[in-house]
Amino acid sequence: MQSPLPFFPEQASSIANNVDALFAFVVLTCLFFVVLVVSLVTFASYRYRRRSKGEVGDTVAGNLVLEIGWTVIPLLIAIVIFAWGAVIYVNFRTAPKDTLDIYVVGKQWMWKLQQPNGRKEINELHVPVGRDVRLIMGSEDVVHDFFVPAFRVKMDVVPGRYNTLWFRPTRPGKYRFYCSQYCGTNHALMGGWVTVQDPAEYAAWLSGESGTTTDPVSTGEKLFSELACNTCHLANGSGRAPSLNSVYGGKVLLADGSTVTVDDGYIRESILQPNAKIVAGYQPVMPPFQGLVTEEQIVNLTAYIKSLQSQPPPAKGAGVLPVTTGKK
Amino acid sequence: MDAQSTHATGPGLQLPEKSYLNETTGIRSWLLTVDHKRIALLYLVSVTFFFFVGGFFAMMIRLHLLTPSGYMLSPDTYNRMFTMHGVTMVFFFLIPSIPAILGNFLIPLMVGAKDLAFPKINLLSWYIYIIGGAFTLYSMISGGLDTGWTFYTPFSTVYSNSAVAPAVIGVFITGFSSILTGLNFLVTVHTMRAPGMTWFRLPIFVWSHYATSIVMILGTPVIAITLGLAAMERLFGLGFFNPAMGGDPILFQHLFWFYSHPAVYIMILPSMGVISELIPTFARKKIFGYEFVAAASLAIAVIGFLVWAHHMFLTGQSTYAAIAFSFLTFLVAVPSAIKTFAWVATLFGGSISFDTPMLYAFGFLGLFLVGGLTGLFLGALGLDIHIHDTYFVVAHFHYIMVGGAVMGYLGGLHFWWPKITGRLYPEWMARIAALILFVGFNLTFFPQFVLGYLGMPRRYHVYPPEFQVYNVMSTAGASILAIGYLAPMVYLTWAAFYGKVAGNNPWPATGLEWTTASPPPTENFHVTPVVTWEAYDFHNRPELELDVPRAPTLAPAHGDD
Amino acid sequence: MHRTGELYGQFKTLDQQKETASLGMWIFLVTEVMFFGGIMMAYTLNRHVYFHAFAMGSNTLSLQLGGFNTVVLLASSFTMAMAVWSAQTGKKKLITIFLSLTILLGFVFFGVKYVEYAQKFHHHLIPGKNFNIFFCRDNPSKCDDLSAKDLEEENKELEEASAADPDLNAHAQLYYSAYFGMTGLHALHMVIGAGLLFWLLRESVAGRFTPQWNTPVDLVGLYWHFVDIVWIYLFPLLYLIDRHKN
Amino acid sequence: MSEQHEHIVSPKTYGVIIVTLLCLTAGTVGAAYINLGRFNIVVALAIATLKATLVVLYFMHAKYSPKRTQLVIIAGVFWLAILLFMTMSDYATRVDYRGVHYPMSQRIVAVLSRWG
Repeated sequence: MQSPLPFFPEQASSIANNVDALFAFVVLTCLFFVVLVVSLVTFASYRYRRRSKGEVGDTVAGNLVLEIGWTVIPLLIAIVIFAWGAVIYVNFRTAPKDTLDIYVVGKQWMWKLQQPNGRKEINELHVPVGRDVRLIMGSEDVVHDFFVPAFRVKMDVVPGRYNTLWFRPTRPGKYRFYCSQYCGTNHALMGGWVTVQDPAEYAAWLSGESGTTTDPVSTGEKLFSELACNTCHLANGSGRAPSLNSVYGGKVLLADGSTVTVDDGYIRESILQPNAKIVAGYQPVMPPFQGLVTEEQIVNLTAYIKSLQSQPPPAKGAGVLPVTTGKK
Repeated sequence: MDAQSTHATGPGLQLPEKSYLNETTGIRSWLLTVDHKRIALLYLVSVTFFFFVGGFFAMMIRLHLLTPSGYMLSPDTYNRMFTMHGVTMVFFFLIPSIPAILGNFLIPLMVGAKDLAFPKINLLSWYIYIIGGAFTLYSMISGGLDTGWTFYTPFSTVYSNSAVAPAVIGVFITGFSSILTGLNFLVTVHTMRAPGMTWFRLPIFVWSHYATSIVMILGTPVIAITLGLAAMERLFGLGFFNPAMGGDPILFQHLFWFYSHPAVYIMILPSMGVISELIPTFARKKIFGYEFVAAASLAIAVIGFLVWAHHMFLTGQSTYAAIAFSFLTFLVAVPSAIKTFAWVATLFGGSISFDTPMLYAFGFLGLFLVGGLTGLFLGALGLDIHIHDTYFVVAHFHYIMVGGAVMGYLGGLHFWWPKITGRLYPEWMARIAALILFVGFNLTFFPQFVLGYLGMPRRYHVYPPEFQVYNVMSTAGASILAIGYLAPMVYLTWAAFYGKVAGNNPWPATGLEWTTASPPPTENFHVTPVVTWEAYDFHNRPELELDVPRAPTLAPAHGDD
Repeated sequence: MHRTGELYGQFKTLDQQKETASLGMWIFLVTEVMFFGGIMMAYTLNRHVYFHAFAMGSNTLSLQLGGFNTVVLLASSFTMAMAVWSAQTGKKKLITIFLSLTILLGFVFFGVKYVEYAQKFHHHLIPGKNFNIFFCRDNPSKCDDLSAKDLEEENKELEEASAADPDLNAHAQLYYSAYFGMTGLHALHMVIGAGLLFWLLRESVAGRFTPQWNTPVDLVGLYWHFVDIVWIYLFPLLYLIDRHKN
Repeated sequence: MSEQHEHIVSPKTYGVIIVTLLCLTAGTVGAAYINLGRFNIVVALAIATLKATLVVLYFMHAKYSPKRTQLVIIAGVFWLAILLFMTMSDYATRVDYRGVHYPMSQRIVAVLSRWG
């Protein structure tokens, strides 16, 4: 597919043509000036080479017309390039209406992407051809940057705010995407593939099962981090939410003073309606996941939380009663 | 020194008995000197040291990138290499190189003063530089630095596991060295000029250092406080740049580039100044449009302060701000164009010789042209979307900073070496080295333009295999480049002791510095000079013994005066 | 460079030397402007974004102490200007007197600043792990230096501010970062200035300054006035963000 | 150079200036207690600038200094303005700048719970 000496990246988005056209224009402009200056210098070097030891140049010290000329002409050319570039940029920054919105989260050193129907991908992005796609991007840690050379688009992913990036893929295929803002050790590995598919193919892919059949515990573990549960439910109890180590089967103290046994039902309720029963010492900060997770995912998450029974309980963290002895 | 002077006696030329080099001796006389010429040499030694430290890191980077999967260094080591390469080269080589060495040595000579306005502050600036350098070196050996030379937050302040604090403090300290140098230059140019040395008789070298100093004194304090805040954030958890504490990483970028973009002009303006000396000297002709070239320097310094956010077009910056910053960026292109055309026009009607400094000047012209023009790509908003943070950027700024600034630096070093040491370097060796440099440079960095447009992001320790061909080319070029840099270091050092005695004005050139002895006496001029000639005037200077005039080829519109 | 009397070797005349020194000082002060400018920028942005937290933080400062310090610093600027005048007109005794007064006022400023800093320390308002804008509300007994009325008022403001900004504590911490950053940097400059003033005092007691040669007094004066100007801006920016009641 | 005579400002002038400065300080505190909405900050900065100008012109003798000293002062103020205004021009014109940062963990959850 690639020639041994590639010179131009593939064009696979609606903006790529525009960018390349401007690129060609600027290349030609620059070539013109390079050729001009190099030939002038070469000519002068030959024509005005020193012929005798005591020779001295002429007395010309300036020319106003020339000065004005090489002030105004470069200025005009610069304004043309500026204006052309600005038009492309404004178009690039202004997403059209009715886009396919995909959420993107960058973290050291992976991309987590989520389709509108909730289907998640890691370092992979599937998009339908011909559809306006908008990426809504946030970062969990440092500044990243989402860059698809074939689409000629890139945008920084900055912690603390959203940035958006839109494109319309024009050709089915697989294209690389990169992180192009330096983000630490494995910055260079933080990339993946954008797969552009026919709309029908995309729809099929979207509704299909993930295809990977793994056991519920590891699926749940993956979900636990993909849903960012792990950002609050830290294992050592220092997070904004209680540690889940050894909680299953035990009892926890609630904010209203009552206790509740941690079983499948309570876990399910806590995922879907977290504010119903708040563990003592914690704030009601968890968002309800009602409608956001499938039953299967709840099963997987519960399986994972069960598996944490074998983990040591945290030293600190409010609300966790001593593990009841009868549990064994 | 005296023992060696028997080695080298040019035809009838003798080194002056007493010069700034031998008036006092002993290590103390150097370390406590307030003579601007000796301080320049102190800077020369220390800056060269940092250049080779940075060069070593560069070699490691290029060798590592020979293969796509990068077997040589671990990712963390690679990240440290490019970071320390950048930090060393930018803060400890490029920024002090021409101003602190050539500027320090030459500005008092060129304006006809006995010294800079504040000699003790000048020495202080060198010590500050050394202390800052020591902190940064300490960071390199105690865990290294892996933040990129841009120190972007929150990576540098929260996430990096490397020795960020000492490096940041080192750069912070070094900033004050730069501020003091700039302050000294500004005041010297204002109040220390010799009788008859009017503003419009100053060499362009002085004008461009004046412009550089403006950038140094107005920009450097901002990076100092910014890095100070970043260090506080890393050490004590101050939160201005940390989003987890409500701070804003983009604010850091604004403050950082407010200095670091103009800092590019700290690197290139002095180099332009050197070229503006070399071309008239070796074309034996007044620089074309003196006032325009001088004004262009100031324009670059001022407009250069209004463009910094073009490094941030893709951070989510406001579209309006991006358009404004892009437009201002294109305005900077104009004074650069004025200068380039002025240099070319100076050649016409001249009497051109091809001594080594002139070869460097030609090299500068070519490389600066490419570097400057590729800036148009990056300044154009639409193109920046694609090439931002790719190897295109890397190639572009190396063309400016290495192709432009270092070519100017080496050209200047060759040009003034006879003045600094009193001795000539071996001409043919120097010409070959200049040629090697030019070829090696282009082979190293031109392929990176292509890589960048193909989409290879910068700061990657591994890369897709389709990019390998260009990376191999680049590494091959870098090996040639390394020879090109080692050679001058060797023969210039040799020439300082054993070269042919140069005499006061070997080229000959018109500046005031060439009217005194080589090497100059400690007080620069035995008698305060009185300037009666315009800059670069070869015609009314009988003592230069130039007597074969060339007939004018362009109609003199506001020519001879 | 050799020095003949008060004239350094690189200069030709005392006038040239004085002019050079004065220009150098002014340029240095401009770099100082930019130095403070960076942290001023951080302040500006965060005040723009977190106005409620900044107003809240500002209202925990003591306007009496801040206002008093402003007056002290202005007065010290006046005495400094008078010291320069005394030097220019050759009144050697007066130089010493006015320099001593300036130093004294500087130390009054430090004293007040110390009281302010110490209070913030006791109230857990130093940015860091223990920062807690609600400390006095939660532990009124440990804030007995605040009157019951003040405390009540502050609690009311805290309530309103946390309604407007759910993450008040973090953002108030940013205010305090700005407060300590700016006033700390200013105080550092004051310390350097005080050191310079002591040196001037020694020289003036030795009778070194004459109408012909008083450059050091002049230059330190410029520096001291600059530090005063910084405070002229810091006072409204830090103490007077949102003082009105309605 | 040598004909430039040092201008000596009289203690009387200094007296007038310090009294004015003290009055302005009282004024700025007073103004802060009046609700002027967005103009509180404008008034505060205007008074501070007036005070600073008086200090620069009289205490620091800028009124009697050579032109180039005045140029240096103006350059300093101008560059500070560049820093503040051009940086704020970005923030002030952002369409999507919400002005409230959430702690990161909350924000990520917010991202993930947007779709539904």
